[in-house]
Amino acid sequence: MKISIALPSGRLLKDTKYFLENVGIKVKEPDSRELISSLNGYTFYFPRVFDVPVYVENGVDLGICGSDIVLERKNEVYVPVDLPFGKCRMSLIVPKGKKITPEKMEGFKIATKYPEITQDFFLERGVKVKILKLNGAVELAAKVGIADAIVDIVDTGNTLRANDLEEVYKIIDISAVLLVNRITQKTKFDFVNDLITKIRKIK
Amino acid sequence: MKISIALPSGRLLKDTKYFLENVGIKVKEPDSRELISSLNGYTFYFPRVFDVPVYVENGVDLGICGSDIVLERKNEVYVPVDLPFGKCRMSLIVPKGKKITPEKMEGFKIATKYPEITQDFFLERGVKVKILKLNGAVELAAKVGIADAIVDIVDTGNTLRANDLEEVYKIIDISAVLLVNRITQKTKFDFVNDLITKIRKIK
Amino acid sequence: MKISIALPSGRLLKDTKYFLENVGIKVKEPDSRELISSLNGYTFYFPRVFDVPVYVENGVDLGICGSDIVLERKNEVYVPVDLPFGKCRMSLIVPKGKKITPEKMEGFKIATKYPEITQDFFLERGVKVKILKLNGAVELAAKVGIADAIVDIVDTGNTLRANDLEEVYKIIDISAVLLVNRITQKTKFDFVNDLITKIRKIK
Amino acid sequence: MKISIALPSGRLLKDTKYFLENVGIKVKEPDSRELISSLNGYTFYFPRVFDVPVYVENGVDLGICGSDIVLERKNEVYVPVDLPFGKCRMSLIVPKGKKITPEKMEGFKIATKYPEITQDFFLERGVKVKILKLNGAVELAAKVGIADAIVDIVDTGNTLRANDLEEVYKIIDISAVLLVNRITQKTKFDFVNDLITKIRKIK
Amino acid sequence: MKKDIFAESKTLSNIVNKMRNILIQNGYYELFPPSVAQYSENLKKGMKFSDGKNFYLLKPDVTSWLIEMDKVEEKQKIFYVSEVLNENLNSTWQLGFEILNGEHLKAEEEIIRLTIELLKNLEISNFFVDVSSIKVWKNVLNKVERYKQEVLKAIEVRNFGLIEALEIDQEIKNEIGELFNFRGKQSNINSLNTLLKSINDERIFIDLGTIKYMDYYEDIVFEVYAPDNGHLLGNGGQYRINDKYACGLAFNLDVIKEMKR
Amino acid sequence: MKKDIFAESKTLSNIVNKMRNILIQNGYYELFPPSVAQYSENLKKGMKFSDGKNFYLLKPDVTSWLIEMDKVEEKQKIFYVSEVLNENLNSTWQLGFEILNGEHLKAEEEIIRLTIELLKNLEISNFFVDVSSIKVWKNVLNKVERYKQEVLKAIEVRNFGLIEALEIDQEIKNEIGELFNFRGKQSNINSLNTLLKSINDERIFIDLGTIKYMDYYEDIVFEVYAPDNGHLLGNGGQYRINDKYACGLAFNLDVIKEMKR
Amino acid sequence: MKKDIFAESKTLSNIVNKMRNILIQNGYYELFPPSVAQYSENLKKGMKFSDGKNFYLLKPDVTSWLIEMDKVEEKQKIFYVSEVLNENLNSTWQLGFEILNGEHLKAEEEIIRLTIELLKNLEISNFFVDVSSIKVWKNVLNKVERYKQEVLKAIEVRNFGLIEALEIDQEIKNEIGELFNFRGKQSNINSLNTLLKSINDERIFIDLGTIKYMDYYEDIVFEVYAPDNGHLLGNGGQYRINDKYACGLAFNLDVIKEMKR
Amino acid sequence: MKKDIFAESKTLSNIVNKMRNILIQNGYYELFPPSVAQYSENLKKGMKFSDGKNFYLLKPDVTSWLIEMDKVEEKQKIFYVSEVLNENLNSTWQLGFEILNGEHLKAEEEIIRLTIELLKNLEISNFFVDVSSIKVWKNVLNKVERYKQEVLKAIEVRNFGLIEALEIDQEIKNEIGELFNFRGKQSNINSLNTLLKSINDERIFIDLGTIKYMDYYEDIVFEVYAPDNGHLLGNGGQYRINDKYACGLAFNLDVIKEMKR
Repeated sequence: MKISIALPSGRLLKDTKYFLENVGIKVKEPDSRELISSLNGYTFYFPRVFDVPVYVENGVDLGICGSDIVLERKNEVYVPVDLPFGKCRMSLIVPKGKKITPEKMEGFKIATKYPEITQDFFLERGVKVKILKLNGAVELAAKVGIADAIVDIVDTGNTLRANDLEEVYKIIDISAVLLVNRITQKTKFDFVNDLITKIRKIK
Repeated sequence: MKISIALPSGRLLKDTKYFLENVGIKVKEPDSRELISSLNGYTFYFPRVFDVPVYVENGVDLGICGSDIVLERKNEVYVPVDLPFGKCRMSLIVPKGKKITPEKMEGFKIATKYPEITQDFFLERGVKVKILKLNGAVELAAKVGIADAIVDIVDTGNTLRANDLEEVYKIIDISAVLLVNRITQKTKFDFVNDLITKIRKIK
Repeated sequence: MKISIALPSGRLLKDTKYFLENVGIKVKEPDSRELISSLNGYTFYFPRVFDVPVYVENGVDLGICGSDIVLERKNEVYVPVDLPFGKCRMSLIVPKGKKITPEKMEGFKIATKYPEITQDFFLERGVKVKILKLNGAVELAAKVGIADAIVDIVDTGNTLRANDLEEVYKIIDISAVLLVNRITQKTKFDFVNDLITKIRKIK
Repeated sequence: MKISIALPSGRLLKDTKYFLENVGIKVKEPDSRELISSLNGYTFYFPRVFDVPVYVENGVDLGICGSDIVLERKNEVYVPVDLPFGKCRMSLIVPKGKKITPEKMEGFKIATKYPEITQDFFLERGVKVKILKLNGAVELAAKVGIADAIVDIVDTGNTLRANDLEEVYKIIDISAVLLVNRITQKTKFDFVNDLITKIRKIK
Repeated sequence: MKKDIFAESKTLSNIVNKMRNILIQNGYYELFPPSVAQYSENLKKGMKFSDGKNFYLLKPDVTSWLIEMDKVEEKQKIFYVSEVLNENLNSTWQLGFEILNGEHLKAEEEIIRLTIELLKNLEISNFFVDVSSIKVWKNVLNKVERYKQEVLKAIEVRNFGLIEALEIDQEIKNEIGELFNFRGKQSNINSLNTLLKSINDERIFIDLGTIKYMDYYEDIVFEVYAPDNGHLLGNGGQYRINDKYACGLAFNLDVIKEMKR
Repeated sequence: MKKDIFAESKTLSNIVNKMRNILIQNGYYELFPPSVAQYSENLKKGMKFSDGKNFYLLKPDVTSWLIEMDKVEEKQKIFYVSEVLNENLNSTWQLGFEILNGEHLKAEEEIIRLTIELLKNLEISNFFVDVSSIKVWKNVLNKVERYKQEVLKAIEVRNFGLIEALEIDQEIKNEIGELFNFRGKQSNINSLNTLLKSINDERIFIDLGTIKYMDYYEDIVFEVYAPDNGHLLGNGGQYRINDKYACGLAFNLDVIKEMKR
Repeated sequence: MKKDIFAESKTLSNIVNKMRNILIQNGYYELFPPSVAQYSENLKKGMKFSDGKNFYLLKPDVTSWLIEMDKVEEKQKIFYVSEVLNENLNSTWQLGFEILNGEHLKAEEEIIRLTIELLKNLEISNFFVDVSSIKVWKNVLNKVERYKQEVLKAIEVRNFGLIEALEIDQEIKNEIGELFNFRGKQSNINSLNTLLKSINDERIFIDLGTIKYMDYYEDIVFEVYAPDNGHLLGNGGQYRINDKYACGLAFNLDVIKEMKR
Repeated sequence: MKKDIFAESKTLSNIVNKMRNILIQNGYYELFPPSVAQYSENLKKGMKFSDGKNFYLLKPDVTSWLIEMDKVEEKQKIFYVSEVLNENLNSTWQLGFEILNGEHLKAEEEIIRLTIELLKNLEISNFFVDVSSIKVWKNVLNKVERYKQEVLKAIEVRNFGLIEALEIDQEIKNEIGELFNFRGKQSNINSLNTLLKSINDERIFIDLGTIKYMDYYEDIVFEVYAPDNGHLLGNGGQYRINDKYACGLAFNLDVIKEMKR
């Protein structure tokens, strides 16, 4: 039985590799500019972390990425288990000294990598905001002043401090998660269930 | 008079710096993890290249990025002049040996960082495709087989060859461009016009 | 205090006059081709019976007509009391020997003076029929065969028998009714209430 | 070959009978309360004049009624020839002394038996009016004052004078017309064409 | 669709302007309701539409929209000039004014006084204001839960015969009969009596049975009408918004325009 | 919008034609669902629209529409070929077949047998059918009424951790855990065992935890899938229509077309 | 909205099935037109709707949609069973069949022969087919460009008096008069004569003046009707798609169903 | 959808009220544009919708709607406060004022003077007004009819390179280049010079190349902007309505509100 896994390039990769080894899957990093590698019957893909759920929805057996991405992209995949790393939170953030509740943000420009989550957050409160969809470095938008507030991941809080920003509201807690393709769950039922059991034991 | 400029982090940055020096603007790279720097009355921002037009639309005076991004994001900015670097093309690409005209791609999955351009391209031809919006490493999607074709930037063609892909159709030529904020064009009219004149001379 | 009353020309007029005299309102029929007359401070109008509710809604104080017309035209008027004449029923009618439940009439053509009531009747049953709006002599439509069924008033049943028709379903009972303009009810409150009390005693 | 004809009860019947005799069709009036009669292979139906086009659309071979009714009801029938009687006009009418152009009637209440024609007339002029659909005696509505103006047939003008009304605008000329069922025109082609030829000669 | 919209507009502008001045002088500020609201069963009137994903209402009744918005904290005195569409694209224009988070009876009194002042300012004096109490009706309806729809129908057409035909206590029938037939200056409902006394204008009546039942009203409701016009000049009443006491009235500007013609 | 629609259509026509022949041979007749249905919350999928007066759905899921129609008396064996739209105007084509007023387990058996025959006829053999029981899940959900939404969410993403975090009896958690993890040929659910035995095809499995929960299904549900395609070939189950026992399955024609490419 | 849709469906299914078998035997394959098309003035019928951004038509006339699609290369013989909506949400079902990129007169002949065969197969024999030529009308219309609308109106209601009242050459009036009045087996239009001769069925007539003018038809058009039903059984004609010669006919299934009742 | 709409409304009410007073003092009266207009290609912005029968626009741009109405006879000075929707249901509020059937240059002067007065009254002084002439652009475009779309595109993004790449006379290229690059107090366009001289405010500039091309404008157009806000405060220009000379300007109330925050 062959298993394909989409791994998160970037911040989460190191923890992911370490964790997978603990459950018996040795990850091989690809050569130079390759984005694919194989070892022991496993094929590893290294897409952008934001794209991991797309790979799993469209046929890759397993994937690992942050729960923020799963919430944002809303792909049809199973998310059977949280992983014990990648813990952080998604928050609404403003420049220091400009604290204001979300309810009062009518008409504000909000910069974020997470337009769906941000939209839902403000829609629930009946507050119309203008969302600026950015691809990264969101803290810069608040600092430069092209946005009145940002919605982004907060880990240690160092980035916030370095950019003179402060949290207004924690939207949700975030963690790395395991993704499983819906058909894989059926066709490789025992393997998937064993893996989840192992993961749950480690946690 | 203060001038703010959004510069493209990544691939284009080196050429951009070199080019701006030629027109008299010396760029200072920011310290360590900062995304802002200042020199000689210029403030430089270093957002993701995909976000440059957003910065310029929302108040930053000038920006530099690829014309692919301008086409994709459709922001309200002036694009007064192409720059003599960052030349490449956007193409429709398939796995080697699977050449097929776009008209026959009804029902295909197309992976791309450029969903708007891709959508428009196929809409014009009346062909319904399913677009997978990816954030990067698009060639991987074609190689893995989660997409039937991709729409992406082609520069030297090395990436294509390395991934056993081939171009089917050139959608448009791409180049780095200068962006100008609409209000800046009015309030800093002479500066902007001088700059454009200088640029046009170099070309 | 002046009172205007819209009386039903046609079938109901004789009973209406007799009845109003009993409650103390002597009706004067208009001269030759006039449609208006006056007596003892009352002004009488003689529109088509189908138009009585329109007159009362738009400013005439009182009106008398059949409840079928009130149901069909849905005007905003008060209908405070049924009158003890003009009793009959509205029914769904088919040519003799072609009895069939309304539920099986999908696709049928139904001729009627009452398209609204007919529409509502069949909509409630989820049955799509084609309604032919006629202005009168509806039994002819069934006899000629341009309609599969008709919805009409049945009084003695003589017309049905004479035309070889039979009732399939009684839709509703009908009676003459008193109509009161909404503003009249306020501005001539005592007069209206006295009149209704008198009418209710006779019944 | 049998021919069925829907004749207009009321005002037009006498002229219609006289005219049909001239083209060789002797009309027999029905017994007492019947609405059907037969003579020489012709079957005559006597519906309300407003319903004649409905009968012809739904299968009766021929019909005669005023062109006002054809315009109002918009049935799918052939109207091959005007008849040399029933001449009158449809007009917009107001109480004497209140002449005003249709363009200034924004917000007016217009009473009429012809809501479709009235609607179209005012829509073309971009004037929003409230239409009161009446079944007859429309001049009464203007006289009573429940409507600001009326749209109705004007023949000699006697009714207008008797009710202190005056024409503001002639909407269209009216005449009796012959109606032919669309399928009859095919299946009884020679008979229909002969009849029309005869009629056109008399005119 | 070419037409002369200017004569009509000038009349309307003139009316609205006079009313607006009075309202601003009285401490009301203007609210601009949006054209489009997410559909909800609580919203009255409006034209339905959809963008494929959601259902919306165009230009619903403003009070019902305010109640749906639901975030009143402090006292607000607002007014609005707004088109109201119905499902056939017919439109009317209304000018409404509302006190949100007001005081019992004080709010009603202010709304009625202002109504009188606004009409006076438009030189309309031949009008009446009827006041009624929804609550007394609700109390009766609660006693005949089973026949609620029938009783509401009977109220709508003012037909006491429909009520007599129901299998309910004669006592309740009598009670309903009295509500139907009460019109005067003094009732057995204290709040209404107090209201009439404090306003003290001969054009105000208590009329328990001729008032339209709108489900967002809680207790006191009123209708403004003129004997020489078949339609209401305006109507309003007291309701709850975010559980705060509120009261307002909306004028039908088309009817007022017609009266000034 | 110019394009070559003929090549695509020929493929689809060919697939549908083969399936239709089999269905007609088996006594099924074709139903032609209308494009537009009055809106109801019970209808699944479809694109919303309005004519100003009413809300409608374009091309909703056919089974939910059948249930809404609700007038089955005699046994009916029907099939349909219909476009299904979603709210973004994306469309898929489905071929569904249903037994209305059928018999317990007989209906399910016939639907699955026919599924196998239809795919065989299309020369698709590399597929599986998973069967499950909604009823066992409903029984569990009834025990945790308070956390129903949370449990449903957990089922949807197959995340047992979400269930462990809930304050419910460990016994119930265990029960849910077993449901999640059961996949095989023989369960403790008699009806499923009987079904597998009577059909006796190695490609059928009992899989209690990987089946989508659709609220109109009553008990037995099934999903058809192929290992070399990430999307379902079809799915279906048993439901009630007008309180009569019914069962059906709908193929996703786009996925089948893709497999034949 | 509960109703018994099954009896109706069975009748329709039976009719469609018989027709489909014949069509497939004759080399036609089935096309499944989408429910929703981007709005275009060239599309006939259909119900208008919008998602806020674009205008669309639901279920427009299929032939007009095919012409809009415009990408025929090779010869195609297709048929479709499709609902057609009008702007009041009234629907009819039509079964159409078309030869795309066919040959002059061969296509027409095949379409009419197939029409006769399809109706025979449904045991409908009491019908007629009228053929006419749009081209001869177009030629006349070109001579009276100024009065085109009036002449079209006169044709629509078959009123020659309207034409006589126009200020045009008496010669042209005579020409129009002849067109109006021609019905028979042999005309001075060669193509029609040839067509009748080659099909040789007594139920076909040349009738130049009673055929509806549809603007996408180019030359030969036909209407199928029965003396005992006031509505057309079907109609069709020859048109151009992507500049290729095409011809087709659509049956009105509701009328056929009524005839079988 | 619960939210605090009152704080926002008070700000807006305050701004509108101040502006309205000035406008009424200057002889302008208020127009209340309807929410719904029959669709026309001439109408700008607005959200598309349909009731099945017709296409409509919700809240289109008011000036384009006025032009479509087209029945101006006498001189009218009007203003309006209106929501403008776009196709994504995003809304902005605008306050516009227009002189219809005015005089050449007098109308423009009055509009600009009033613009300055209105902003002053709102205590906004850090703004500029750019004026330009559409006519000079139209003259150029007429000379390059073949490349009109390309030149318009080049103007839109202010890219002279696109123009240089076209196969047109060098002279015309030069002319366009000059238009692009002209900004100052004195041009070779007399009407603009006159306008600047008569208003005599240092915040007005002639800027031929940075003004948005809107197709209903005829000659002089203007844009109001502030250096510390990236969006226009307002824009306007001169157009024809019913062939009468008209001129107006619309403020973007959302931007003004933002500046007052």
